[in-house]
Amino acid sequence: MIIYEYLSELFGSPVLASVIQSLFPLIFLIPFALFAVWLERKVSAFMQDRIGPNRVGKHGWLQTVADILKLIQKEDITAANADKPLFNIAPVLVFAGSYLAFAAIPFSSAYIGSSIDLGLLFIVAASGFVVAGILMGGWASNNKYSLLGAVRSAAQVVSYEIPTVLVILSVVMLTGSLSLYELSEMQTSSIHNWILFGGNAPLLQKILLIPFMFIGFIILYISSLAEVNRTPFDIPEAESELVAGFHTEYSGMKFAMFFLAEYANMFAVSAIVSAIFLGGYQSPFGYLGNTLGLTWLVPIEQFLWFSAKGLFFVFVQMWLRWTLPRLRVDQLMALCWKYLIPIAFVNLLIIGLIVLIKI
Amino acid sequence: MGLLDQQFADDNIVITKVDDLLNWARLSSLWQVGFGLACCAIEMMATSASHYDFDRFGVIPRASPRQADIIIISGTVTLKMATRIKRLYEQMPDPKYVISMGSCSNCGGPYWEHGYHVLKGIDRVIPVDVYVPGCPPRPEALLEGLLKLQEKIRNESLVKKDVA
Amino acid sequence: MKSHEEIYNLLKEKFGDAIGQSITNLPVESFIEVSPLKIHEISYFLRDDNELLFDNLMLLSGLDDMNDKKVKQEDGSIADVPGTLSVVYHIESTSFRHKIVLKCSCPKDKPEVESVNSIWRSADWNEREAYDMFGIIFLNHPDLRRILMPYDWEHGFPLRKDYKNPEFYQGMKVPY
Amino acid sequence: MSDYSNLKTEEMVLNMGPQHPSTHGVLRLEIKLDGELIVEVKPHVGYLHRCFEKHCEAMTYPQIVPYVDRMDYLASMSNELGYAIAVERLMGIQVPERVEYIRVIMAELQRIASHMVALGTYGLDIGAFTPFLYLFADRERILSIFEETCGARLLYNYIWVGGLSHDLHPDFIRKAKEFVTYFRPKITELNNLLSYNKIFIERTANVGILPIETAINYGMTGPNLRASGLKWDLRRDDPYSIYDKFEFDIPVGKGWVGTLGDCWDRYFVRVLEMEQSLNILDQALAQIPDGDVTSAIPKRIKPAERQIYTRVENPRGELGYFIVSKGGLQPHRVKVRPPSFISLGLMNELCKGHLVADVIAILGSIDIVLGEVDR
Repeated sequence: MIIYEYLSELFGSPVLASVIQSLFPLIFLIPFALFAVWLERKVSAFMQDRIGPNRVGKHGWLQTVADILKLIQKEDITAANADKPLFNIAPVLVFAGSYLAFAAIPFSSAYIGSSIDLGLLFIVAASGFVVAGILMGGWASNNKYSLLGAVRSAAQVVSYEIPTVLVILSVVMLTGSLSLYELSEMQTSSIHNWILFGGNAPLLQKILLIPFMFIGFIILYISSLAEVNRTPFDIPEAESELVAGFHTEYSGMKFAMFFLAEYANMFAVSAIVSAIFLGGYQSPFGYLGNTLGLTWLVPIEQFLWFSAKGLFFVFVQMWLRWTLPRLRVDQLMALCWKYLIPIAFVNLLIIGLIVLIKI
Repeated sequence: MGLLDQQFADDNIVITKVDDLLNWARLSSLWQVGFGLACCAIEMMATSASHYDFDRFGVIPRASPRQADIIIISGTVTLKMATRIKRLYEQMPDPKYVISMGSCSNCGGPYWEHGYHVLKGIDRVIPVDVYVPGCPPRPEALLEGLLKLQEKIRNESLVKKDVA
Repeated sequence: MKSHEEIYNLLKEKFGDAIGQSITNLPVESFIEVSPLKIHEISYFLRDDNELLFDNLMLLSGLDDMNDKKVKQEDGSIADVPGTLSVVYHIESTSFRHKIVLKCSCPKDKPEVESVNSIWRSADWNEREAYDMFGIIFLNHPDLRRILMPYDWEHGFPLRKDYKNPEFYQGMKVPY
Repeated sequence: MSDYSNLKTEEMVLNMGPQHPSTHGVLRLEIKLDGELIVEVKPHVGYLHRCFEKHCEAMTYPQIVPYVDRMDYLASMSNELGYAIAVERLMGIQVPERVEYIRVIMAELQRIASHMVALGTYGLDIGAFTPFLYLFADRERILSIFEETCGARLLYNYIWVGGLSHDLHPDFIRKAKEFVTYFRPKITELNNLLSYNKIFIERTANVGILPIETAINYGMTGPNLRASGLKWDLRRDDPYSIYDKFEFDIPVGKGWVGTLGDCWDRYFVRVLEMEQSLNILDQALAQIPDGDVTSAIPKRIKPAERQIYTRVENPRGELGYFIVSKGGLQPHRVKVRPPSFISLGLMNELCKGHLVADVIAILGSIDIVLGEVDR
């Protein structure tokens, strides 16, 4: 927020300010994706009694840099029978989709790409973009594995959006706002104000709300795993069945785009989960900047808190990936339609009732 | 070979530096086609498993040849399989490398004489960068093969060499 | 549990001429010679007879007997008499624990044996392999194709003793 | 309600392999799909046909042993054991007791090692990466024990006709005992990590059910047959070597979490078999006598004209050798009964009506080694 105002004052044009501001997440995202890929390999290595990459840089921290540099050099293959325009658009679309979500994510009180009132709805809609990209890529590859992966992915993401939206709805009933910025601002000052613990509702209501908020949180986290195609829901790219799923035919930089988008997405959903339930960028303990009287420090602290929360959930995603087997496609659907959606519905009703009672 | 390889006529300091960087990227991130043929494949799996950990060198198995840089021919190549391997190799994007692992894929191994259905050496079908001897080679031998390949990549250049 | 002789007598009684000799002079393994065009009927009996219940075909193997002969004819020229190809069946009963070995031979120039695929399904691939390696035709087999060699292999049946390896296959040199 | 039955749909043919991450080698499966439902699975084999049987006809009896190794490369010791027993019976050779003990120890260690790969790759097929690496790390221990004695990690050429190539390494007994005590708790760890995992059970229970009649008719053997409920183990039912001296159980499938003979049963029978192998190892390592291991190796192996079929319990099932001798130094014909080859013939029967993902689960559960299927 502050950054936007500062920029528009500096350039004297809100358009230019918007453009520059929109590049900010990219500055965060690309190093993050590089770091996350490296982290994934290191985490998996330590979970599996291995060492992981350690030949390039200390502890192999340059590994992903080398990977990306190599992928840039690779030949860009487009299969002869592929639908070329679609094939080329798909990775861009997927990356754009996951980048779009970052527009509404509040990184700190000083910075949010676009503090629209419908932030949450916008993110849900933007994730639909990714599906379009995946479906396009899968179809255009003219490869059966890609097609199966894409169709699976579309079915999966569309289904799991329902419990996500239901949980979001229950939170919105409590807070009365769809804006992620407002949501975060509401959870200020201390840990008991997190929506996970009932937000800033009155005490009795809060105690009643906590168990249902936990249910909502778990449902949201499970569906967020499914939306980014991570284990145990990674069936669209299930390596042991579908080779590499929808990106089987992609090579070089286009594949790297999918790769980056996957990790960007991982962070996006983690950020949303933490923004909705865990106070977003708010610190659970108060700020060092406030105690020291350095107000400029607060937004930076907030940003660090936000990244830490996001990274924690990214780590949990990796942890799950290297521990659990994967579900089958019908079981995945059954889990969504038979368990998550009914539970989310009931949860929504109960939370609605509790909010309505106003004890 | 890559797009730029051997496209420059003369050598200079910029090119050499770029060379070094690109070669470093190539050799540190050799993704392998997750593909095993025979007995050697088990040793290849053992190499990627915890004890020997191929991942240290940045080698990870990719299921799709489109995303791989290196194919390890790990085992006996039969006539029926040879055409498929050739196709697999052609599906990989440049720059791509081949390690022939084990006697069988080097020269037919113990099947060289009476193997009516065994291809006597994968180099009759695709070009090979590094041969790793052994039946099957120990994981250490495969690692050594990989290091040799890295050495080879390190000496690649964007400069066109004079053949004269 | 029935012994080899008992089973042989039972079969001889039931099928008469279709059952050849019982070769027992070999010190290790005895076998019964049967007619290749009656093997289906015999197998059916072996599997479903209440006293035999041979439900498991352990192994079906092709065999080149290597008994080609050169016969001097009356006018002095030497003619080749083609030898036989055999199929050997190792059968056992999981309930009675008895085993039997059957062998049927067919001439190399008309190598036809009845398929037992409908009796023991494990014969399916074994018969395809015997066809692939020896060129033994299994009558009534639903899907008699090559199995190990490439489908377009045109250079004969490799396990026959007179097999000659081709120089090239699809442009690839075959010999070392 | 509208009727969709006359809606025109098209079957899709999905080609899996020969290069595919979970075909366990160079197997090609031609899968006819209706949506994601399987109509037919046609396995195409032969991509690793290395002409084993032709080589046998050109080699002398002792020369065949290394080729036998390379057939089922995950269970070389068991292969050698089977071959050695076949030729010994053909010749009528009695081997010293120490040799028998060492052979049993080697074969059981090999069985554990082989099952480790089978279980690990099965976890990999279902999507669990980590158990695979844990099991491979433990397998390294067995391999290093083998290596110390035989000099090779994978293909040993250790069990010869009439004896062994040489005696055990002095440290062997101690290390093998250490391994047995080390590995017992690891099985529990594996169970907690993978076997009883809810998702793993969901994926494998009630999938690929194999009724016992079908199993026998298709010639299934080994763990696959036992998982369907038949107590049939050649170590008991057609004893060879000195297995009648040891106390051990034969685990059979009970339909623990689903139907009898489903994928989970086949998986879990292997887990239980590892425990039983440890029991056998315990006893064998305690009782092993002293003696010479090379004394019974014949100078020249030249059996008279005769034929024999012998079979042993390989980790994957009944491994049979049918050897025909015409009295020469080389066998006239060696035909192998590879357990995986026979099991693979059942794929179509098992897969019909399941989903694509189940093909992988089923294929992994019958545990094939392509080197043995194609030979």
